[in-house]
Amino acid sequence: MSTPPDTTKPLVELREIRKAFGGVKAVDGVSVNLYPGEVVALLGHNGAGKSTLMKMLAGAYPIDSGDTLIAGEKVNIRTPAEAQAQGIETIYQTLALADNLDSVSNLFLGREKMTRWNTLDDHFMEVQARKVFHRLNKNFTNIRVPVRRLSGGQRQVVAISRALYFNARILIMDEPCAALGPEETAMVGGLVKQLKADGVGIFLITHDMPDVFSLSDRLAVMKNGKLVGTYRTQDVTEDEVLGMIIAGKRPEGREQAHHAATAAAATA
Amino acid sequence: MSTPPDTTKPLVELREIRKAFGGVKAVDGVSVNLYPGEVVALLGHNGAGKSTLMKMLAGAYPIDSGDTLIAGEKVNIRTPAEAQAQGIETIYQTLALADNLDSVSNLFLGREKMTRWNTLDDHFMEVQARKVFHRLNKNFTNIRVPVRRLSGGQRQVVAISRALYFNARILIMDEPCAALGPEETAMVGGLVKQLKADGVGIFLITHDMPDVFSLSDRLAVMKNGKLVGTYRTQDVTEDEVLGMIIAGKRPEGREQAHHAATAAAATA
Amino acid sequence: MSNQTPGWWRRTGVDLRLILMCVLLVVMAVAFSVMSGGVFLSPENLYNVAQQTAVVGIVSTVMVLIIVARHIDLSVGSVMGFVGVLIAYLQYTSGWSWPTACLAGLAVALLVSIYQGWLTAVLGVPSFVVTLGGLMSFRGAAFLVADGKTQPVNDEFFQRLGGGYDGGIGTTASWVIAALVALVLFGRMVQKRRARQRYDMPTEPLWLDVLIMAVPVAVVFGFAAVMNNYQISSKSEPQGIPIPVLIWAVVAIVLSFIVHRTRFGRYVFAMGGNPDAAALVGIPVKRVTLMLFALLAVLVTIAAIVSIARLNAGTNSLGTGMELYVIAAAVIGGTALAGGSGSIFGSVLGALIMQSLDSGMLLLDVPIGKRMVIIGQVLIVAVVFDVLYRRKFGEN
Amino acid sequence: MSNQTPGWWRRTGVDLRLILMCVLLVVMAVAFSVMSGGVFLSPENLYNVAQQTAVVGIVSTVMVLIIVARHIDLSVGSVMGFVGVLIAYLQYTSGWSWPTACLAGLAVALLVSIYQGWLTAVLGVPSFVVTLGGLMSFRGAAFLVADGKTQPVNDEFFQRLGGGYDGGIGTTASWVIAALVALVLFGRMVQKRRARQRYDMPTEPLWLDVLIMAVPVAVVFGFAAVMNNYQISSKSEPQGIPIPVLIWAVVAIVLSFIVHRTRFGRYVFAMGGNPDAAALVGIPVKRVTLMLFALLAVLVTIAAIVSIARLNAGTNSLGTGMELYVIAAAVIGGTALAGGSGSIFGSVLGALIMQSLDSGMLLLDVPIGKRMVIIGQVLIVAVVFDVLYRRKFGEN
Amino acid sequence: QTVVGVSWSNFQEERWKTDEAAIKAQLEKLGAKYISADAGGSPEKQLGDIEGLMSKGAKALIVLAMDKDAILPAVTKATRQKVPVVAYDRLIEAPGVFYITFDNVEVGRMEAREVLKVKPKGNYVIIKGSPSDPNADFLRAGQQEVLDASIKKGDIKIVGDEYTEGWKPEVAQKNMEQILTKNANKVDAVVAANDGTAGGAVAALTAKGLRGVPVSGQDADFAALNRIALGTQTATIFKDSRELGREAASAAIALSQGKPVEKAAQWNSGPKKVALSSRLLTPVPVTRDNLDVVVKAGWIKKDELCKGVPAASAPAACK
Ligand SMILES: Nc1ncnc2c1ncn2[C@@H]1O[C@H](COP(=O)(O)OP(=O)(O)OP(=O)(O)O)[C@@H](O)[C@H]1O
Ligand SMILES: Nc1ncnc2c1ncn2[C@@H]1O[C@H](COP(=O)(O)OP(=O)(O)OP(=O)(O)O)[C@@H](O)[C@H]1O
Ligand SMILES: O[C@@H]1[C@@H](O)[C@H](O)OC[C@H]1O
Ligand SMILES: [Mg+2]
Ligand SMILES: [Mg+2]
Repeated sequence: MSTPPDTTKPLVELREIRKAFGGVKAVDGVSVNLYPGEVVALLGHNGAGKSTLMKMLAGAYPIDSGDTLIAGEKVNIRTPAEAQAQGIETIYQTLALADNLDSVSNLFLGREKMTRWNTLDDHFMEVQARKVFHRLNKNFTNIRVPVRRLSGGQRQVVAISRALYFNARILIMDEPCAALGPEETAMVGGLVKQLKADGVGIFLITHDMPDVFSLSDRLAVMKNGKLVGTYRTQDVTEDEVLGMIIAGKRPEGREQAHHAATAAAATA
Repeated sequence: MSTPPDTTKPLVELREIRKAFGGVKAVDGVSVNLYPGEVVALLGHNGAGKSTLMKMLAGAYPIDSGDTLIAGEKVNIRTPAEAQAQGIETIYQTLALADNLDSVSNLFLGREKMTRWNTLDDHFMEVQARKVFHRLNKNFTNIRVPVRRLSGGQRQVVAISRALYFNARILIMDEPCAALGPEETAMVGGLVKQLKADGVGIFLITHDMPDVFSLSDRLAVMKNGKLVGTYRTQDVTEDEVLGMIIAGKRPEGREQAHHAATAAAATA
Repeated sequence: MSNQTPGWWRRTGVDLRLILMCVLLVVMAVAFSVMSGGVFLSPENLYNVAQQTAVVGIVSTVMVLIIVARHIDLSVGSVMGFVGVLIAYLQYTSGWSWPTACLAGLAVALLVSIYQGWLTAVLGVPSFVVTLGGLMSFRGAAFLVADGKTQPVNDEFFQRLGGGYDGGIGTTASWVIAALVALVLFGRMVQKRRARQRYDMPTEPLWLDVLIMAVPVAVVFGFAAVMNNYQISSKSEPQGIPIPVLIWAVVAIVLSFIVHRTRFGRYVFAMGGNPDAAALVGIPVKRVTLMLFALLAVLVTIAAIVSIARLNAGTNSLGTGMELYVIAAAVIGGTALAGGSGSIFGSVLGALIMQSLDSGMLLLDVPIGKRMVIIGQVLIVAVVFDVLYRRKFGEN
Repeated sequence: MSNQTPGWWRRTGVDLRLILMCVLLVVMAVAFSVMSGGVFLSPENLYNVAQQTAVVGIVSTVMVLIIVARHIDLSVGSVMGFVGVLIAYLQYTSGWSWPTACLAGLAVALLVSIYQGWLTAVLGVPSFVVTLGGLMSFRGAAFLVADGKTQPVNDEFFQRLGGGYDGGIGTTASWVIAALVALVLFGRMVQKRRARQRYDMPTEPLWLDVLIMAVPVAVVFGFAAVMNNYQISSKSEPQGIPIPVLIWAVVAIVLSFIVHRTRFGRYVFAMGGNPDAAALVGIPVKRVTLMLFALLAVLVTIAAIVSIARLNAGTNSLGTGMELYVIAAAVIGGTALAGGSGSIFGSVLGALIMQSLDSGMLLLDVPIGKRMVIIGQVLIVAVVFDVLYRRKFGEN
Repeated sequence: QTVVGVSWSNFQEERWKTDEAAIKAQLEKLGAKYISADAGGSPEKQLGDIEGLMSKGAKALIVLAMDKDAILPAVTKATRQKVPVVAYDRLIEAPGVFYITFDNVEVGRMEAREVLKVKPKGNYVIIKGSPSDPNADFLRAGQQEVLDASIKKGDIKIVGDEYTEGWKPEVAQKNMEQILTKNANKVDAVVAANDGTAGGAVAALTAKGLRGVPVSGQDADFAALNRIALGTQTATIFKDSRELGREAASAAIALSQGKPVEKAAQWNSGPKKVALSSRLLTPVPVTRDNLDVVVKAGWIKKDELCKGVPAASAPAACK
């Protein structure tokens, strides 16, 4: 995190990605990329295919066709574990928590810290977890209770912490604030900005326009599984964005931006 | 619906309502009321107790203590069916759909139309359902498919239609737009306005400030199960509302409004 | 109610999976017939198989609903044994008339079932546990009734309910019933077309509706013909449809009606699909569950009656292990253990498939060990097929 | 792993429900003892009860994990029968040495289990169905191995594994083992306190930690003392701890260790809590499921060995109906059928409660019919208690 | 007071209730105490039962073994503790055991003999017992001994030979139906393993209107005796379990006091040729002609035996 990230080479390139469920073309030839230190907002109506596209990048669904490049190299991500190995962390729309386990276990789930006798190092994990959760919510102390008993917001904190703790290069956030109150939402906004500064690339799915405009560098709009277009956030207005989402209408006279905001600025 | 509603008498009065789960005081002495043709926004952080309060009104949870008055009469609502009998319809945060049944069955679930031989009148219900769904979404035609296979937005349409079809006097909407895209959200906004005009009283739970200010007449803020205050929406600013939600701080110099917007204006 | 059918099949309201199962049954029957030199498809054997299946079949129909509602009942075999011995005991040892004895049996079955239903619906103890306890307890109770002694059942009329020597309804009645079924199906078709037209909904082409109606009518007439062809050599008239099969058919039709045309049926499916939602929309979940268990009691009593009438005796081992066959029949018939989907007609097919397999292998002299191995694996294969089918046609 | 305990109990890591179950067990034992004139608590009877419980207990430990992972295995009884007869057959009829025969049995058990696990984990057929088929099939297979003939087992060393005449480990070894257990518990306590201090976490007061440690140590020493007090009249030395019980204890400890201290254990719980989430966070769900079924195979083989060693014979009826007792023990021990919660130690208590009840009633001459009725109802009562407990302490 | 422990295999067959009553009565008469356990058909459980009986202070054991091999550990344990064991009804081949029985192989022979008397030629069906009960095979072996010659001669053809899962009558019925169908109802005689399975076979025959086909069983179940009176079953083998019970109880007491058993004889024709002290009671085949045996023996009351038997066709015993 200390070396400044190379912001000129895309971190993720998704090329012509396709995915069908039975007859439904959920994702239909979408290409989009992401640079280090950049936030790309992924927008679209319900069922547009946003979650599906991201789940493919996260290894949760197999890709029907198309290529994934990470830091310029072609990769084949078949499982969530492989995605994590590539530095991709995901906050799922459904949170993906094991309800019967406590917050500490959930934080480390799938990546437990082991002692030298290859047993679970529960003490280490508890101490670490306290630190991480504290960052997002000072009042969150009952971390040894099954997450089933936590409030919606606390659960979301756990899910977000999962993605943060393991030093992601690439972060996928699928409506991370859907269940959050204004305070927590602001906290997440702050976090996104901090991660950006650390050079993490972020895909952010959201239905919230203020979030889009305050957090994202670029935005990509999907409709019925197809990509409508990708623009620099500062180049478009809210109405134009809504037009893309609802009608699939590209704003006139706006240039699409397939480069990171900064890169685009450099070439401009 | 044709006779103009009496907007001077409260439709719902909740008095000192309390509810605890184990040790957690989820709702702790909350009083709030609702007038015909009025939208009251119910706000608060995650876990503030909004859904719990409304679930008690809807008959989903028993009340620990406190009184419920509907149109001035004390009632004891013990089951969802009893709430429906009082003209209370609810759109639950979780939608509450039977995933394996189709949209038509879900629309009428619990209130099936029967033929004169006391069997299900499927044809009648199908025809009616088409009309209702059409009102919210013109493209929604596959109404004979299990709702499990519908997109999030379509599912929400079914849930909203359930509440509309049976001519509610009182409508509870628990984050009805959480999963909706901008187009669908706008549609729901339009509906709320129309129902208001028809004299329906609406409790609207939402985290979305623009919705609060564009749709509600009054707003009630909860924090940790307690009521912070109830104000006319036009009397407060967004920052003041956020202050109440986050810090539980009552805005200075603002008068609380326990009457409907119109009533308050009349007495002013 | 199980809307898993792709493409145009769905429009016609025909479940492709059930069609495929029918095909499987026919293929099996033909194969056994060839291997047994035609014996399998002889009227006599078909008569056997039909009535051997009836007891399991009767209980399976309601087990479908139990499973659809996300419950299970492991105690059906024990309860049937208990009630069966009781009814036989009241007739033989206490000298009651058979109708009174049956009513008493029904009352006891209702008590048992409502006790179990109450534990499940009201206290919220998982039905698996409740009925596992019941499986043990009521087997003990079956022993206690007559202290383990076999109770013969001698009333001749009662014995007919078991489908024995005088247990067929005769040729004329068989034809009449077949004709009635045809009439009802035809009436239903006409009524459905009219209703759709009245509401301006599209109707299927007439030929298709007629075809869909013609197949079951043909099957019913075929069945009646075959049963009317089976004559016990010492009797002057052929048997006709055996009474247990008739009872089973009536049960299946009534339950299908309940599923498709009544609130109760719809609520059972809704509860299975999403129990929380069912409660929130105002379905009286507890009451419906209790009613479901009461319905189960009625059918278990009917099965017990048929069973002891068939055996001419109530024995304390009656129904031992039956729960497995009943559940297997429901599951082979496409009922998902996760709840929310299943079909009565499927359970009929499932029961027939299992019994045909067993009876067919008996005809071929397959020894018991191998027979058990094969039946177990066929159950698995049937469900593998079901799982792959669902996956292919877009279920998660 | 089952964090249902209220108040300060939770802090100490002690599950109140299990404590209450221990109390239940003690109360039962005392009551039976009084009613039987002291026989129930005699060393001889305790020796018997302990070793009679071992077979069901061994399989129950792993059944807990199977149920926690949202599966079920109805075939354990049949598979145990199949493997048991096979091991006996290989020794008796084929003349293999007992270790080779056991290894062959294990290999077959693994094949069976992985076949069933594969159908469940990879094809996605519900385990209920897969193992229902297995219940039928492998009972048939058990018959086929030796054509239904009982296979005696004569090796004297092998027979000791069953806990018979020479099946105790003797007094010295019993004391040594008890001491070892005490040492390990003490070491664990010290290590835990150190670790918590190292990480600046609050530790419990020393007296509390010592108390929590002292109770199991006392139980172990007490058990050793009692077993060392039981002497078969024709022998010169007392029995000491019976080998099957020792095996069971080792199995329970290993499984507890797996649950609490390994990835595998945590993944099993995670999968049971939310299978989708488990897959999304990168847990290799299929692999873990297969490993779980392999573990089951190992324990079923051990149970089969103990069982035939105890019987000195493999019979094709071995293990008939055992699945019910195994599942019941797990469920009485607090394992929720909905998956995601359960405890190994609970299954130990559950198995002991059921067996004590059975043995106790036997001592009191309760006739079979009543005994079955009572056992079934006690199972239900135990779970009613569990349900009410969970409801009271804030589970939905 | 001597305590005698009795271990039952299972109570599913109705005869064991009678056996139990007899043992109990005799023990009472001799001033001893009766304690018992029932293994519910499981050899595993029976081991535990016997252990339980010993810890309850049994000074002698009467064991109805579920499985003659699987019972050995318990028997060894008992004999080592100097607790005498009486093998009740079913053989337990271990040194020191006292064997009292109606020989199961002999019962099988009788079942076959009675049918053979009535139908010396023709198509025979054998309905065997439970595949997991070793007695099923002993019975079958006895039957084979008797029928073998006729089979070799070609007089008899076995056209069906099925096990009956769990001795369940309804399974026997289904199996019989299929055998009948397979053979186009050309079945001339049925040898069934016991009265329960015979009941199933009779129900199947009746349903096909096949009256007069000889059927034999064993145990003298009340239901079966009634069938014999009615004419639907040919024979049952009456093993007067009251006598067996009485004798077993006396033997147990004698042994526990170290006295010899009356009328004991040496016997060593078990499969392992172990020499045992034994008492073999003679089973009595019961047919329509000697039904009065069971009434005279006080086994069944006349009105129970003759329930529903029309006077016209009543056998002598019902007149
Ligand atoms: N597992 C699945 N099986 C079948 N169809 C699916 C599955 N997952 C998604 N779909 C379908 O794929 C399409 C895209 O769904 P997706 O969840 O990607 O939408 P989304 O853009 O994330 O919508 P939302 O804003 O509601 O989250 C929808 O039509 C949906 O019904
Ligand atoms: N069934 C329940 N059992 C136990 N505790 C519950 C239950 N339902 C809610 N709670 C607790 O009650 C409190 C209020 O919950 P509620 O769902 O009413 O909050 P909310 O205001 O609707 O929050 P959100 O904005 O996240 O929907 C929370 O602390 C929650 O954990
Ligand atoms: O008497 C029979 C007995 O010998 C056998 O073992 O079990 C069944 C009984 O009918
Ligand atoms: Mg999505
Ligand atoms: Mg809420």
